[in-house]
Amino acid sequence: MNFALDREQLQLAASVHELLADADVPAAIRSWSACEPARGLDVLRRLAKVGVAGLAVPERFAGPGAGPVELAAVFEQLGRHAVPGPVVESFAAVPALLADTPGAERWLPGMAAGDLLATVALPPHVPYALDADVAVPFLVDGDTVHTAVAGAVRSSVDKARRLFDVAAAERVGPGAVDRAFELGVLCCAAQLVGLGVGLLEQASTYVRQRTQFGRPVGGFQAVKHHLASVHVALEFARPLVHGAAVTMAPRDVSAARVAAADAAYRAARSALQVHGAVGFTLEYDLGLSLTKVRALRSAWGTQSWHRERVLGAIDPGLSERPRR
Amino acid sequence: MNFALDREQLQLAASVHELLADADVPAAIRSWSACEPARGLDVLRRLAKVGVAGLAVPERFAGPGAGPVELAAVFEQLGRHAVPGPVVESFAAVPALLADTPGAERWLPGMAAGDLLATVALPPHVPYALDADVAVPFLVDGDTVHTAVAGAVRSSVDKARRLFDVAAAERVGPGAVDRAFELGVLCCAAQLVGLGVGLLEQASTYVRQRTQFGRPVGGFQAVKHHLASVHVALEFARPLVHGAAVTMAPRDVSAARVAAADAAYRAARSALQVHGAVGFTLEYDLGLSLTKVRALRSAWGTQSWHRERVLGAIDPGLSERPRR
Amino acid sequence: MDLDLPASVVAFRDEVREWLAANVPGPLPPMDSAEGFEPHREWERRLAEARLSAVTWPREYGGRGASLLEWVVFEDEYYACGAPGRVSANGIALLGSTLLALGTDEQRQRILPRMARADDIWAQAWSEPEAGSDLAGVRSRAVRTDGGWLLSGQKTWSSRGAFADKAFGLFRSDPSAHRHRGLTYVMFDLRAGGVTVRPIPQLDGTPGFAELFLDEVFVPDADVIGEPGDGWRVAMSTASNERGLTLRSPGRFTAAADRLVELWRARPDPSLRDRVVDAWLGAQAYRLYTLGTVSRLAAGGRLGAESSVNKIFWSELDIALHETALDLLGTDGELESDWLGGYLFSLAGPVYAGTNEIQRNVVAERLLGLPRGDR
Amino acid sequence: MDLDLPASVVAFRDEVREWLAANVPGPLPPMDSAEGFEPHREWERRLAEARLSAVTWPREYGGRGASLLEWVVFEDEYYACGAPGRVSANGIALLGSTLLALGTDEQRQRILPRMARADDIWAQAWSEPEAGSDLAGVRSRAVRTDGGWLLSGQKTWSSRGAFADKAFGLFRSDPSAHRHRGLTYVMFDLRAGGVTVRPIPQLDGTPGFAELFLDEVFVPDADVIGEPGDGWRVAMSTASNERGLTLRSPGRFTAAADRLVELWRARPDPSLRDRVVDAWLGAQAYRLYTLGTVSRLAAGGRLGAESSVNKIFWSELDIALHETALDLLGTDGELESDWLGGYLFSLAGPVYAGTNEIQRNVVAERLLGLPRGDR
Repeated sequence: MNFALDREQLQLAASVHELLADADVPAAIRSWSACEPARGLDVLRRLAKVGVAGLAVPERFAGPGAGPVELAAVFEQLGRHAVPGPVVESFAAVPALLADTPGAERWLPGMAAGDLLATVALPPHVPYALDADVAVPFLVDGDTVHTAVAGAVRSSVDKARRLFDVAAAERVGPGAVDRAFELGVLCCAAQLVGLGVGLLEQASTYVRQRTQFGRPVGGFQAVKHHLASVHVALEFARPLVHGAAVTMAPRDVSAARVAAADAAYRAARSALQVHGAVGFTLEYDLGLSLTKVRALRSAWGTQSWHRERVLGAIDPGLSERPRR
Repeated sequence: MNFALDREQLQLAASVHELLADADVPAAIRSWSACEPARGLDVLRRLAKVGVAGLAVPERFAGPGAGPVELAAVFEQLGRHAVPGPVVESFAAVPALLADTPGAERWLPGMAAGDLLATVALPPHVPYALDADVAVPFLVDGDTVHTAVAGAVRSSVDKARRLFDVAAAERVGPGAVDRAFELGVLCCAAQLVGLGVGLLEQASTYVRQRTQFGRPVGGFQAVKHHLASVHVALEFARPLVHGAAVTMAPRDVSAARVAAADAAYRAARSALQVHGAVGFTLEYDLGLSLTKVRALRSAWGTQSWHRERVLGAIDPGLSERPRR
Repeated sequence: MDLDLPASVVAFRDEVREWLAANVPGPLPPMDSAEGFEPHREWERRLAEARLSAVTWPREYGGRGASLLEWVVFEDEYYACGAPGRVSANGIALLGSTLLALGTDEQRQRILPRMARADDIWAQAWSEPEAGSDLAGVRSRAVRTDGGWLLSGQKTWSSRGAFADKAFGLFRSDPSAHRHRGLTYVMFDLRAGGVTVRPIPQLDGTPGFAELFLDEVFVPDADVIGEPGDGWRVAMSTASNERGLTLRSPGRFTAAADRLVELWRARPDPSLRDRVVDAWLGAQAYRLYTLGTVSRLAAGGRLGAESSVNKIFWSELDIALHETALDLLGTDGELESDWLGGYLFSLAGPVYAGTNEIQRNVVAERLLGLPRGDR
Repeated sequence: MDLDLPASVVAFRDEVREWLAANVPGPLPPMDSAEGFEPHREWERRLAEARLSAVTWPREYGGRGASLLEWVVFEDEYYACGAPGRVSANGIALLGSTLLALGTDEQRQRILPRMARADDIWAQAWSEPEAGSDLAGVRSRAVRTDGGWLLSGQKTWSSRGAFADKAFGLFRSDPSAHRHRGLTYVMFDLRAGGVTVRPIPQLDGTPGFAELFLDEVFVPDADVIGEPGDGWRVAMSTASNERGLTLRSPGRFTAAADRLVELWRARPDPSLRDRVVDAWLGAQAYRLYTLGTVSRLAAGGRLGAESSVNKIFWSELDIALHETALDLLGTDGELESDWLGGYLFSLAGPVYAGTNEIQRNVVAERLLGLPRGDR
């Protein structure tokens, strides 16, 4: 039993964080939202150089072959910086989906190299394909994977999420649909924890500097207690994400997503409240994460569906002790 | 349209409050909990002298014939002081139940005079008869009222609530069961608002006096904000209680009960938290109200049942405008 | 105690309902957008033609002297039929009630009829970069000059500021006076020389607010409300009384709550039932609370810190209503919709018009008697 | 990263499970009652005979040198089978870990084995009427005398104080020193001359706490832990490290969560589903968080303000678990039951062991770097 990220995993996460902290991700998000994805694609290419592209692409396709724990560690950092683009899809879900599908060599090596992005719709929980204009779109129907053609685009509360209707084009073959879905949910959960962490960091920084009534806002007890509660929620969501990465049991994956989305949502609400009016403006960066939290709360399945799945899978008297 | 208590109603409420403030109700509650109801019965007899006994007993039985608005005004004060005994039953539910039942003259005049208390079980929502050892117990079965014999007593979280199993004894006749139930729920809701008000008063007084870190506890922003939130919740629960008293529509009665129970529960939790350890002790009065809130939260129907009843009775597009 | 509408109010309500049914336009572009502002102004003019743009004002200023109860009923009808948002609301509710209470006859006659007809649409100019919640920290100056004042400084979070015609706010006319003292309540033209307007786009993409930069903007004495130096009292005189009541009408919330119940019936999710019910009964509570306030005011009562209680409640209710709707929408909750727009707008509630933190301090100190503390 | 138990831990777990299945008594009277205290002491003795009363202590003191992971597993098994509450818990968790860290060999050998066997049951004596959350406000005095100290003053909220044998707490030995300075950590006998114990009955009817009145109670130098005047450091040294971990084991909450799910299955109420799920996954989160802490401590890490994060979480989780159960019980929720008893106990969580308000200040200041402010 060793329930902590190892040195390599911590280093991977740290390198992703450092790269993104230097990459002016907010500018990339704004461009992405304005249908100018070049800056965002550049960020994703730079991630490829530290081995993060097509993260779950198996080694036999020249990919990093990362497991769920590495994915969770990396996606927390992607969320912390609100990185735009089909990262869940291209780094995790599609690589898992196609890993054993004949013909996957058309795409997976390119995804691993950072030359190609992929996206996917898995109805009913993932009805649209994210960013299908910059990624190869796939559509899952039952157990079968198809390439897809993108249709109308829909606007999300998160302007950087461009959601496309897709229709099947060419049949690819059978895919690992369940694995792809679970990894997608897990990475969505990890992203949400990261978004919450990023929002809490922004809020903490802001209230240390902003003064009202002649004092830093962060000295007011109500502000302190709000942000402390956010910290507690995030600290207890993360272990569920890591635990789900270890077991990959659907129950645990759903539990992680429920807790992560609620903690991130709490972070968003509190961060907005302590910022006041500036938090609502497009020019301030806070909104970039805020709106993504609201969007991801119902991406990859609703909270209600995931809670139902948790409850249905609890085996009282056994479940609470993993690996007995 | 005049949605405010009139002068007489305000005076009635004030006189009840003044009487109870002078009556050492906490001592009466403690005795009642120890199966020594004499002090509590004395409080109830003193209430009879200001016209509050058998409040809903019709005038033809020499009762005050109070309507739902008067009941709501009085029961808020009874709750504020956590008065023990079968007051909902004896002042409101049983008078309404028997108002048109042949033979009611056996009981109603005595109840109106303050000489007799009554109690009632209305299964399934009111499965036990409260304080059947000091009151004439009735049991409702369908639309029929029976006198009852009390069996085993059950212990409530509120030690002053002594809950008796009852069995039918003698058939009395048909009763106004729906009216009795709605009035019971309404009075329970008003009591809960009053309990919340009383808890908030105790908490506000305490934090003005208690010092920690060299300052009154009430100066800490977290404490202020907790208690302010309680005040808001109570201020918006009361209009629902008064509105339900005006319409007596089941939907509105349930809405009042839901909001009142949640507001009172919030008051109880916050009052306990700002008191700290002293709030948990039997010798401190706070617990007398705290435990009654928890008990009344599921008396006269659960929150869940009442919410379902509200939802089932909403008529969108019309309902929000009373008396259109 | 009763909830019965008098016959005259029923007649008024029926007239309003009928007029709205015949006149409400289809959806307009967003109010705070270049393409949406003028259509909203046009709509205000149509309301004004029917004397429905400021129903509580006296007839001479374009209103119809409606009672507060009639105002509640008007708002019920207005929002129940899905009529457009009110681009003149800030002016009518805030400046209008201040002028009615403390303006001169000349000011009322000159300003109110134009406001009622939306010939002038007014923006508020309260906040400054260093005076948000702490309004007494105002630094913008009003310097005495011949026949009037020269305004300089920076205002921010000016609602409607991007497209409005005129604005009102507090300026420091006595630089030696401390905080609440030495402030003057001034109206000024946003097209005047020395005014620069910088729109501030919001999360929904529209510039619901603006920054205003003022450089020696001349205003004549006639555009000062009350005495110079007495601006704080002027601003606060209406803040806690009628404004506490009229800032958000119950009709907004009961209409949204009814739509929420409809949405629930189309997409029932048992785990969201309690939130649907609580939002609905919150709207009912708000309506009844308002009717109670209307009754007390009609009997000669006054509002004080109760307006803080009100503000906390409606702002949290508004968020709860919209959050619940988005969750009911499930996977489509993130897509653009009226619910989503309303949600983003609702998030500003706890920050706007005095943050809820400030309001809770007021409730604790003024209604519960807790010590002022260090906040 | 893995959650696999090593074979040795599995073997330990199986031994514990088997022993408990064979030895756990039926329900005992309440721990804090005249009739329940001694049966609980007897149960502690049986645990001690199996070296299960203080599993993490070294064997020489009655433990079995178990790792923290084994402690987690022991607690899982203990609470899953519904074994009695631990009347020795305060002594073992608080005083025991302090003695292991900072006591002398003589103290450890004299005190720990008797504590493990429940020959002595210990009460804590931290709080005073004017020193609750503000522990540095201690006024009770330790006055130097020949070979020891004379204790005088009043302690309150002494857990187990009504029936326990001995107690430990802080006393002001240097009246001229300010707040945290000049305090001394002392153990004393509750049967000694000059000690008066006044039980404080709680809402559940049992005296879970007592007031202790001390009038020149003699304690020898041997019963001071650490240096005189250094009591604050002694008390705090274990407060944030192991104590933050071991104050509440995950097993308590996972066992309660499982019972909650069983209750849900017997009385499903769709509107309470989310609360059931959230309570269950909160218990899972607490378990995993604890395993993460155990892993970090095993790798040489230390705990700091994280113990405040932990305290806030478990205390709120405990209430949520029991509130949800009472609501599931419907009309019977008010009747006496294990759930109701657990609920009343849980309410003390946010107040006990440093209020959650204090803990949130700590989190904000030490983990988020916010200014100290005036609290």
